[in-house]
Amino acid sequence: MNLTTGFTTITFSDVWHVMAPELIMILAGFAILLFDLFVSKGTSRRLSPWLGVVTVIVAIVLVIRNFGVVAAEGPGQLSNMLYVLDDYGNVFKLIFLFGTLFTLIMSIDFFKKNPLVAVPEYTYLLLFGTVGAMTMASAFDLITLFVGLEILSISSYILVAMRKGNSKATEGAMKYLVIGSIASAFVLYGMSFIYGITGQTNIALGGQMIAQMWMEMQPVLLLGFLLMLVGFGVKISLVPFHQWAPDTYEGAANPITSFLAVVSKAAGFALIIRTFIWGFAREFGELYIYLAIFAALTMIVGNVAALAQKNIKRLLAYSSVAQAGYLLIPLVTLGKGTNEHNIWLALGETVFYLAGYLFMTMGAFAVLTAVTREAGNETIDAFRGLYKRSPFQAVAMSVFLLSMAGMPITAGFFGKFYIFLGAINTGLYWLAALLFVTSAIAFYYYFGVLKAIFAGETSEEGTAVPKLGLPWSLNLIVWIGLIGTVGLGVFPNLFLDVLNGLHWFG
Amino acid sequence: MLSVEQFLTLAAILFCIGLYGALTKRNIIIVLVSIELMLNAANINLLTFARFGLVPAINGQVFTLFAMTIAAAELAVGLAILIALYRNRNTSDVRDQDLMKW
Amino acid sequence: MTGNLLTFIVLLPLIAALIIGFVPRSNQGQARAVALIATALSLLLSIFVYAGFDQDLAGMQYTTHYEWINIAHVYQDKALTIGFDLGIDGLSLPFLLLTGIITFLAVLASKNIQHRVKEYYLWVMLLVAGLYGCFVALDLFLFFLFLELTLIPMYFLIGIWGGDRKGAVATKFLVYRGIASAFVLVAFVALAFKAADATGVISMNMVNIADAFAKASPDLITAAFKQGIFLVLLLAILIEEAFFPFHTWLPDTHEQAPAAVSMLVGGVLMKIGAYLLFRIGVGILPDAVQYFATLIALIGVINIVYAALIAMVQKDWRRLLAFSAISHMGVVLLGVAAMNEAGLQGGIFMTISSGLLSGLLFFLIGAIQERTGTTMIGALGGLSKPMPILSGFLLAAALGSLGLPGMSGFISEVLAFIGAFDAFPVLAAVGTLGIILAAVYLLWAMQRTTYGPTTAALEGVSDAKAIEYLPMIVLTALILLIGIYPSILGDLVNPTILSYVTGIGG
Amino acid sequence: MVEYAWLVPLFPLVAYLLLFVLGRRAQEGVVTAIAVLASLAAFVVSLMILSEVQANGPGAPYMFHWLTVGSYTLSMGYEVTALNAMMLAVVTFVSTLVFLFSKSYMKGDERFVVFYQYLSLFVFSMLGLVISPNLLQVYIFWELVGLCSFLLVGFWYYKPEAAAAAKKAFIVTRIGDVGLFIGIMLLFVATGTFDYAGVFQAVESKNFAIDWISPEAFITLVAILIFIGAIGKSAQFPLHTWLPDAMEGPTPVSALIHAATMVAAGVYLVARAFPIFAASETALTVIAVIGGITAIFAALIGLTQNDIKRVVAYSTVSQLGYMVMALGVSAYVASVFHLMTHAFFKALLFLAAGSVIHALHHNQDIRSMGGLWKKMPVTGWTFLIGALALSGIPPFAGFWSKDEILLGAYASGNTLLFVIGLIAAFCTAFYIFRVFFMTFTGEFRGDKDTWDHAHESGPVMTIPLVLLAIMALVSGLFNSPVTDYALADFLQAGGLHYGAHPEHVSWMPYVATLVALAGIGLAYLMYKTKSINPERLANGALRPLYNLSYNKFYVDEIYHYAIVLPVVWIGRILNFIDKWIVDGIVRLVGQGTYVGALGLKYAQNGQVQTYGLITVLGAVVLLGAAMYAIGGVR
Repeated sequence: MNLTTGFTTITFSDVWHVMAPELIMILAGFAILLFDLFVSKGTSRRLSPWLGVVTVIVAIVLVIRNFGVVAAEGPGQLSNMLYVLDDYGNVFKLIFLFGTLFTLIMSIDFFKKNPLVAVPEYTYLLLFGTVGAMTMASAFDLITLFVGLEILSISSYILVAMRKGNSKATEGAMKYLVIGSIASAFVLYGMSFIYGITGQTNIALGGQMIAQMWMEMQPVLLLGFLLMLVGFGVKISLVPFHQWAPDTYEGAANPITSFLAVVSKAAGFALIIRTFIWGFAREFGELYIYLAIFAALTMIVGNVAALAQKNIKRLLAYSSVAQAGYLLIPLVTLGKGTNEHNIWLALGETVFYLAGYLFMTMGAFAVLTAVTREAGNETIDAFRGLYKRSPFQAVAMSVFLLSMAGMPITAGFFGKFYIFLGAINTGLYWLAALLFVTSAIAFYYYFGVLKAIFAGETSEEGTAVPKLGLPWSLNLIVWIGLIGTVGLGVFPNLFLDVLNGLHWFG
Repeated sequence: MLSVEQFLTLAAILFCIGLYGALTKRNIIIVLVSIELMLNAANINLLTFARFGLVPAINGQVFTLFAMTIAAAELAVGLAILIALYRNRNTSDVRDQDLMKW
Repeated sequence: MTGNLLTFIVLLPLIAALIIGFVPRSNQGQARAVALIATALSLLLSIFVYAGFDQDLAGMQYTTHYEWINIAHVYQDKALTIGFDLGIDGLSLPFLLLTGIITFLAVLASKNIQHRVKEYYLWVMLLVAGLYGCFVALDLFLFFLFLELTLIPMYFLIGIWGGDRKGAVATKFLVYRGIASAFVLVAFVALAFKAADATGVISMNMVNIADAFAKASPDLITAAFKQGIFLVLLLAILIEEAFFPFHTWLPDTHEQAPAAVSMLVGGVLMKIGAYLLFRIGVGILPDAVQYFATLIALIGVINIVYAALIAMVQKDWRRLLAFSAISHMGVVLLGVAAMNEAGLQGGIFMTISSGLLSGLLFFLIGAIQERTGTTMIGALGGLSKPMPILSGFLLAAALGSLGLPGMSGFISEVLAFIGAFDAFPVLAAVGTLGIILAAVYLLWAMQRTTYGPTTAALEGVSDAKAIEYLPMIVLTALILLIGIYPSILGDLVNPTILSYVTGIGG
Repeated sequence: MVEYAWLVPLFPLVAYLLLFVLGRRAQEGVVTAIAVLASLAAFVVSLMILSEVQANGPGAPYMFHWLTVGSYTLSMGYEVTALNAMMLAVVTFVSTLVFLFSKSYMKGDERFVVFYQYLSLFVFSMLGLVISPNLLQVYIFWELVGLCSFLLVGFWYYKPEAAAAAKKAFIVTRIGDVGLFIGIMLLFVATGTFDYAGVFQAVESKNFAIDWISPEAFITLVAILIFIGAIGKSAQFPLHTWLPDAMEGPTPVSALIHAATMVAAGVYLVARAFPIFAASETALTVIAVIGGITAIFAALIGLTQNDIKRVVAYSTVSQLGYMVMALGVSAYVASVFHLMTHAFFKALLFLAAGSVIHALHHNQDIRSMGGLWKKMPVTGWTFLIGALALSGIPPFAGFWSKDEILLGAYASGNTLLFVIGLIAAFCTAFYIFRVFFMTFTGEFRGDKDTWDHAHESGPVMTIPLVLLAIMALVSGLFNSPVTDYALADFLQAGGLHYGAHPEHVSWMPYVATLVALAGIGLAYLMYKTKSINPERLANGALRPLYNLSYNKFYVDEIYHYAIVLPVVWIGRILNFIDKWIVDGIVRLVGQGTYVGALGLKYAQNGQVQTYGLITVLGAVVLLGAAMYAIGGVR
């Protein structure tokens, strides 16, 4: 069959087969939109988050079902590989969906405290954004990739701005929008060159063409690759394309910040890995060095920039920048050989780390929400004496921070260790060492927060300190985060074995 | 007959103008328009390649359609945010938007 | 059952930490009691292990093995297995006992901590667990976990209960040692992977790795590889063990940390580096140690003389003791560099001896500080009159530290220097300068403190309390015991050393 | 009895432990009784051993396993040779008497029991040193006696001078000890053993497991290193400075440790390890020269000192120089003989001086004494006997032993050494009688109150004096024609055939006696009859020499400026470097990183267009670098 010119008929069952979770999410999104039109404002406010939660849970179930489908029938595809169904997509989708689920649950508390927020819009934008992310994980064509990227991005811009009347939120959204759109332009521009040389928008076919044309058209292909890298780099906040992140993270509402940090970033990685592995696999031995430099730069600058940071959200933003550096390493290792095992290993590392990152980031933002709200500011000082006020939150926050810092028996540590093993495996000793050396530098600021939590005195000893409560929704997220972080850290095999059983690609 | 290079050069110039505008103009609307310019430069590229590329194919034109739609959506959202911004801060100057820094 | 003894030894402090976590904050006595009981039980179990230890065997005893983590495809499509492997041999048993004794006594000596008592003991218990773990872990991964586990509590113990520069010093400790950890991990994983080249199985069990390295042909594991890895390891050891030029964290730490924590640092924590040197350096990479012997010996001699000269002009007892410890540990390097029976045995003796002496000296200085409010040598004087007992023990400790025969320091120096004179006569001769200088600075400081006229301010200070006799007597007795009957330690380590030395020859 | 030689050090050890347990509550009488009885018991056992050795010859060493080092075994044990047996007897005898003497001397001191603890510990260590069969064990006890010396010199810890002196004693001797340490380490590395027997065997066969040096040179090196240990312990030039300062300790300590026993340990060690030295001509020469220098050097300093104990201390240094010189000229027996006689008469002199000091309330300056003969006849008589013995006036002990040494020096053919010996003998006679005359004759020059209270010491103090005086009188006869040189035969029974009694030179006794008498005579003229005014001499033509002698040839000052200060300055400089450069780099990296962090923080200026610019710049640099890397756009 001629993939470029042939026409195929697509039935709904085919579509359902491949993209059931996405469809459910889209339909539910529109349903909430309509629902909002027909019911009273109060009901809509109350019910739409729950509708969202239910939708996401259903989508999760469907994704899990898709694992079975892939296992039984092999990977599926839609419309000349415009969209594929494989475990690579599934596993990323799970991360997105759980991220969205946790975001939604956290948002319930956020809605309560912020009556001005348009809850239904918020909810369906979140769902749409997630659909965009899911598209990025499953798309197999530059067009679908770009569409997915933009769905996520545009939804995110609005979500950041959703805190009505909050100047910081709109400013953050504006910054995100400007930089994000420029990045989109870079991506599109880069894609145009790739397309121009290969004549393909399909990644796999494009990859074949690239391999053929590489010798001849290297500068243009490289130009396309690098332009795309810059654009993607903005989305996953690689240094020096990261500067929007602290401002946007600070401006956005806490649930949205965690959504950006987790879902948006994970989606970016899904996209990058899919594109680069399929599109540039054969040339990766030459290209990986650029990624390696970005990884190193991101780890160093991300961690160093956080040192002087006193605002906890900005600090976490820098931390998440640094995490992007760590996460890039598995992809870099593929430059030293793209055999199947290496790819599987690299994907396993990325997904494991992202899973751990999901739990620790969500948990940290849940605690942060409660603490900063009570303190009325977002500086580290808000955490002073937290251990006295709420030992549970203090301990939970410590676990999350330690996990981010890469201290043992946490998911963050094992994730790093796993990435580290991959780097050593391919002989990238320097990058492996840098991974843990920059982590050691990061101790400085993570432990700075920890010290505030444990060492800080809010008041004279002996006087009663007001206890700090935790709304049930945040509490739930903290517990999930805690269990996930420690569980993945202590029994990584629970997840590793799952990852090892996957049929990543066709 | 116009050659590929000329189209590509035009696109590159447009891209650079857009970039320059996005990075220097004070008014957010102009910034948004400049970004549109960048996206359109990419669109020109896509179309050029769809017509004159090494392997001419229809995909490029399809891609352009999608890109245009997306650009429009982006601009719309951008304007919406601008309005919110203006309500909050009473200004549409990009350089005034530095509540968050350091 | 006996196999699990080591597990209990490590778990007890952790359980204690957990219990302390639930003790009401107001009840400080309970926290202390729990800590005391836990360390006492661990100590008893350690003694029990010692009693049941077969001193004629060179291999591991009391081994415990649980499968823990299995990471597939990690290296050349082979799976890495990480086990919860504990075990002990003649090399680690002295360290285990040292840990048991010092930790128990340090908890005992923490009586004067009046501030945030519960948290103090909680951190101490975590630290103790980490210290124990380092010496009984057979799996390198596990070892690394315990090594990292020591960082967190130390940060807080310095950062909350420390002196006037506690914040900066705690951070310095944390980041410095964190970076060392990164190198440790690089070396460990590289070792494990390389061993897998030889055996086909990736294991992080140090016994397996040592076997693989001993048996593998030189083509498979090249000398250059061993040397490279050893250099990485050496760098880590130099930091962990506070050797010039990476020593500067130690004086600061001793200066700022509370006395009991200084006991733990000087007595046990900084000995982990020496343990690494023996266990991994000599045990797995003897060729590399041999190759770099001159370098190691040179570093050793530089440390002996440099630290001694600096100790001579210190004004603060705690800094003086820190430099004194550095100088003493230089002897360890000298002994190890000799790579012969006497040198290695001397190195181990010196490590243990230095641990006991540091423990005793820091205890005494802590006791003096508690009474006089200062550790500045110039501010003290004539303490023999108001506190003859403490002064007597200080004299004994100083004498032991300067290598007086009949005490542990002497036999350590003799053995290490026998080894060193065999291999490096000239360097060893220079190293003996340390023996003279030790007398100079220790006697000077001791005399300034206890001799001379008693100043009016110090007239009324009280002598040792009943509870303080135990640490002083136990430590002094052990120092004397090793000095007078060194076989008690020598017979333990001899089989292991013989196996190492025959490994060098073969 | 020889196999029970371990009993000898055991008694004082038990005494030490008992006193330690008793603590400060113990009564002085009980304390003294324990210590004296233990020492006495040791003395009795020593005598029995001595007689047995004399009858049956020395016994074999008794060894037990101490520590296994890989494939080596380190042993500890004990051994009785003729030399050991003699030393045991001398040490226990002197210590018993000193213990007794101290009861009165230290009466009322609040740390009375501590004093006896330390003394007992010292005696234990000294005896352990004597019966050690190997060099490691010697070193162990060698350091322990050093420790006891440190503790006892600094016994009055609240006196800053005492503390300083104690520290100086320990550190200066430790410099020598390190030489010894290196020596025995090298010996072990080369021979695989610390045992005297094994080492001697290896030295004889010149069979060493060392390849970086020839066997001959190795023996010389090791011999000199061991001798450096002896230099420190026996206060030989240039490490002699600690001994005079050590007089800050209680006088019984000076008598026992810094005259009779410990300081002789250096001589004893060289004698004990003599086969090593005998194998190296160079080493012997070094020893002889050092001994000669010390003998004359200390004697010259002794001429002008005013502190009664210091004069006696310098005389000790000088006499030790004699012994060392004797060893250097292979006059082994003479050296050991002098060691023994010196132990008696020097202990006597110190105790007598102590008696004087005790009577004068711890005044030690001879310029404020005088005429004490009337008040303290027993002390006076015994001091006189000691002085005569020291001066070498027949038939006192010193005469016989010094005569032997001079004979040995003469026989060695080294005239310079012989002359030095004679000059030193003259000086010795002069300064000790200077002290005698200034202390016991003439008018009392101190304040009247002191004079009124001065009185003869009680029997606890005088009995030891008398017993020692008797020994100072008769001990010379042990190796004289009267006993047919019994000591020489005894010492050589163990198979050591060094320095057999040298051939007699008929004029030697006369010359020696004359020189000594001349010294006494000069002292008599200057300080008794005052026919020669010493002050005019000191302030006149001889002033520079006087100053030199009075200021101990400025050795302390030279050391202070040439060694102590430079080392301290090196320490300070290194400390500075450590703080500002080594740690400075660490902090610079840390703070540099933080500055970098601040830079990155302020680069975050809130302007979205700046962010965009940086992004674009990054992209441009990236593209540029990439294009450069692939060789430019074609």
